[in-house]
Amino acid sequence: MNVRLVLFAGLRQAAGFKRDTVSLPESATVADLLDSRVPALRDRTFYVAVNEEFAQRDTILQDGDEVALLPPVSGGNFPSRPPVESTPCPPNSSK
Amino acid sequence: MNVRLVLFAGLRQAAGFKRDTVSLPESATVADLLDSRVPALRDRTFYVAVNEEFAQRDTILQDGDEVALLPPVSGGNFPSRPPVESTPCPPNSSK
Amino acid sequence: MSAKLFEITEKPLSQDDILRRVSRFDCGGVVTFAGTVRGATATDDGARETDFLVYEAYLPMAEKMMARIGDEIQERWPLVKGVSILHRIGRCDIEEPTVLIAVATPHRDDGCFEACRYAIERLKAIVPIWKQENWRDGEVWVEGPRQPELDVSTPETLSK
Amino acid sequence: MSAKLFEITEKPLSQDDILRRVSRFDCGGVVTFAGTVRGATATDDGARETDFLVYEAYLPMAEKMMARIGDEIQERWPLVKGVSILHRIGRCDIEEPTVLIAVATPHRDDGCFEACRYAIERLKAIVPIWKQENWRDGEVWVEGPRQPELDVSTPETLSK
Repeated sequence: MNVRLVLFAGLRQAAGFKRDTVSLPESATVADLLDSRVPALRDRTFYVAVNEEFAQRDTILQDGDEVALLPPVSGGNFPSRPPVESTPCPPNSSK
Repeated sequence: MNVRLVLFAGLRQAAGFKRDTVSLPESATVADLLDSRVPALRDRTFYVAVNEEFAQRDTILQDGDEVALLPPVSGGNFPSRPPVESTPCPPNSSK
Repeated sequence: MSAKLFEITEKPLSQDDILRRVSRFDCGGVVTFAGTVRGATATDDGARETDFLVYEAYLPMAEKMMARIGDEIQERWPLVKGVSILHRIGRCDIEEPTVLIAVATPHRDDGCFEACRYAIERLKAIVPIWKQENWRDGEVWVEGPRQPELDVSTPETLSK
Repeated sequence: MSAKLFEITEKPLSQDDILRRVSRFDCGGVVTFAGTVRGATATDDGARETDFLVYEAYLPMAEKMMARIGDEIQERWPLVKGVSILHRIGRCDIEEPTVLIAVATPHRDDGCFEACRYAIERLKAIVPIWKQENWRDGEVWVEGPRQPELDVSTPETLSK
């Protein structure tokens, strides 16, 4: 099956691309997609949306899904602080 | 001595005039002015400003003072309520 | 830059205008309160309709009291960088803003929401401006509740 | 009347425009929050200057999440009659508003201040819009703190 992957802001910059279409085996999860296409982002903090709804690492993907990688939104109040420290994997992974 | 008296909104309507100049004996107070010129307002609730500062019934007047009679400002939130009940005398009279 | 921060005016009020009056290089958050003319007010006896309002002010005391509210805010929320209060007089039609209050701070947690809320409560307490409600069948000058104190030097007492 | 209530746009934002979008016959209070571009930000290392910001959004998810915030407000403050959220994308210069949030209620005690405050906090939590700070000598995409949960169905958990 094929899913669309789309990246934003700092993640797009880090990965070096904005959009891609990725072929995955049936029943692949968000985690499978990340491991196969953007392993270099393993240490970044970000959220994932599947078809414009927040999702988890273990969310199962379907053919034609759009998967978006979303950096944490700036708090607005403390733009002078550096981006937060990296975390081992996207938050809210259900492990 | 002479002081200027000025009325607003409902008080102006009730008294039937907007401005007047009133002659008073030296050392007359706000209460003296009210008793001599607007006795009919005795049952209304209002505040008094002398030269644009809130004053009291026993504030002593000077020649040339401007005395303003100010209805309570509408709360804004409950304009549908009727104006408040009359009180025996202007608030904050020091008696 | 030379626009007044505390002003009574007969002209329609603009939220863009008041934003410009308080905007500053070092501010990232501005809260604006607009009091607008309600055409219908729910009451215990059902909806009551208003055709328009007429505002009357004691000038210049009203502007002086609005500036005093600005001073009070500065004392209570020292991070506030800009305050402006504009109020209409004369006839105001349904949905028109009759009062605008804007407060600017560097960040949104620096008191802009709280100070703006404070300002509208204080305005209703100490600024000599009155409104006349006009309906098809009459008009009345609206008066607020009696306040126990009129000593403006002690806001806490006043706001009780 | 047909203006969108939740909109991402490249055009400059207007406080008068958003007031019109939420104004209603039966409302007397509207609170508007404007997030504006700070040219200088105080930091532990002294003032830091910004030249301009560039915003990027995930459309249409961002508008969908803004509408969700409107729904959340309606649930929490049932007296609220109108909510609008507008956000710029693209380049924004110093002192320009980048986000406007307006909430209309019949009276000022009906939740307009609280709901507006809630909306800006939620926007920073769940609406996919990012900003790039630009200085004379560089640029950086600003990221916020990691949020423990990204389950948007439980706002209380999110806002912790």
